[in-house]
Amino acid sequence: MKKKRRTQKPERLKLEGTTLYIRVPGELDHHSADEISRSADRMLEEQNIRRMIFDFSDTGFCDSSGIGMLMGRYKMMKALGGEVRAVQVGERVAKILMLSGIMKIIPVERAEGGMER
Amino acid sequence: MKKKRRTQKPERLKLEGTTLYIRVPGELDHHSADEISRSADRMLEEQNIRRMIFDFSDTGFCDSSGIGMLMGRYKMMKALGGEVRAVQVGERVAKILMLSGIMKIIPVERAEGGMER
Amino acid sequence: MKNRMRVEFDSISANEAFARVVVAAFMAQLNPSMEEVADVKTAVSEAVTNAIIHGYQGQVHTVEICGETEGRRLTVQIKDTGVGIPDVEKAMEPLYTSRPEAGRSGMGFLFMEAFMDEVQVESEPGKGTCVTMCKQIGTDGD
Amino acid sequence: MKNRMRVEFDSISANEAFARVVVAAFMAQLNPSMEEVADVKTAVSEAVTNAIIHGYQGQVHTVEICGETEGRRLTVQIKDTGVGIPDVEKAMEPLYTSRPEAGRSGMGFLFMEAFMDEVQVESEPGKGTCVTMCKQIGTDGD
Ligand SMILES: Nc1ncnc2c1ncn2[C@@H]1O[C@H](COP(=O)(O)OP(=O)(O)O)[C@@H](O)[C@H]1O
Ligand SMILES: Nc1ncnc2c1ncn2[C@@H]1O[C@H](COP(=O)(O)OP(=O)(O)O)[C@@H](O)[C@H]1O
Repeated sequence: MKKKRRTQKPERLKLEGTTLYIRVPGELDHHSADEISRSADRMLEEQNIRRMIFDFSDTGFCDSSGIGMLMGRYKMMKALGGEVRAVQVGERVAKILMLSGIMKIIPVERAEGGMER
Repeated sequence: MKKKRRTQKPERLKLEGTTLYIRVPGELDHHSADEISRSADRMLEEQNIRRMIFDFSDTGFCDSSGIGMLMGRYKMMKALGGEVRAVQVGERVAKILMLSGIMKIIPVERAEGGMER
Repeated sequence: MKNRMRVEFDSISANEAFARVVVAAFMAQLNPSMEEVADVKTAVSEAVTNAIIHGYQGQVHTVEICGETEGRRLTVQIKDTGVGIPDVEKAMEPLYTSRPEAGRSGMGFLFMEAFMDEVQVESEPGKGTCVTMCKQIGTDGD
Repeated sequence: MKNRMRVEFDSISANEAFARVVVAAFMAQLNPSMEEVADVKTAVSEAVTNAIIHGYQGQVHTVEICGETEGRRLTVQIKDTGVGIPDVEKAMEPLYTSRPEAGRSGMGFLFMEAFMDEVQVESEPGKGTCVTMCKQIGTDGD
């Protein structure tokens, strides 16, 4: 009688060479930002990582905890001589990133194409 | 700065000859069932109506208030020698109609085609 | 996981949809199937509608919902401080309604029992009614 | 239309999403634009996160949200009974955070003020904090 349609949790982190791809979840708040920060930082300790690319394809919600997460990873990567980048950023997240001023230090690529700094 | 994307309330009632078509909203509960009953009954007083067809195309939620609404309209139409019918019924609404036993007295056409009584 | 919430709102029919969304959002942490969510929403809708129509008879007072999860078990309580039910056993009989003239079908409790694992009703005339419902979410193992 | 609700829940981070959905569902009756909903959700998320992280410092207590609509005006209050804020003016300065080590950006109040028409903070050390926010919904006439 019961049909289950539970969604599988997608793999959030993917390492390709020295680039770590991070697929940001649908809602980036304190709860999910903490989860992502923890797993990204663990990777950073264990692997030789030069670039972190945050993919916002799925993300429709973001608050200041998301900004904190990006800022934190930016500082770490900068200390290591590496870089951080946000890609596939939709309208709502772009509004938040813009407001925070983070676009001045982290390259942001919009989902519709085009790039803002 | 602000973009509005408010949805227009669709026309719920349409009279064609002596047939009244009623487009049931997305959620059929006590709140919306009362609204529909009131406007259907007003039509019934003012017009010569022989058939009421409830179109469930949009409806993903229905509770016992929806059953009460259908039963009430069925009784009125029967007294007038007319009929009531439910069409475009999706899986969830079908489950509710089935459980209520109303399919024994009102013809119900499923959205996927096919008919149950 | 253990979690709790409590919500209070005015007993107006427009809040029936609000109540359903709140409970659906609360149970989301149990990762329920779409069907489980729909079942719980239906049961909650029935109990909240009863509080508004029967408990408060259309007057605006407060409806309260308490939710609790423990492991995969969801418990939802719907409370009103309205007229109460003189004979709970009779009220719970399928098709019994005290207000047939208002287009009620008498299937509210039937639906609550069909969609939840347990339904318990406490009521005292003049004091109010509390409906407690439980459901195990995701019982097929995942 | 006038309407009210009040919700209480445990101060665990998984409930931040719950709080956003509750407020979004409550304001739905004002027929808001998607952007208005997103703005309010962001502001609520900031205040609830602050109650959990700063107010209760990770301990599990109760966060309370009161919502009220009157005409097209939405008022939301987020309350905790946690440590309180010694200097509200300083706390509200953009980029100020008492917990930079925890990855906080100090932009919570900035976002609340950007997305709501009014933000008011009442706080007493040792007693707790209440953030009251208002927003006119659908101000462009429809
Ligand atoms: N919260 C309540 N307060 C007072 N009476 C209630 C309440 N809930 C249910 N009842 C009584 O129980 C009866 C049966 O309820 P139900 O099965 O939901 O059918 P219906 O709502 O269609 O009447 C109601 O008609 C009413 O008399
Ligand atoms: N509910 C609260 N209880 C106690 N302190 C708070 C609360 N909300 C905010 N604060 C204080 O105000 C500061 C600024 O808050 P905010 O602008 O949201 O930035 P952030 O949360 O990133 O620190 C916090 O760092 C904290 O010291």
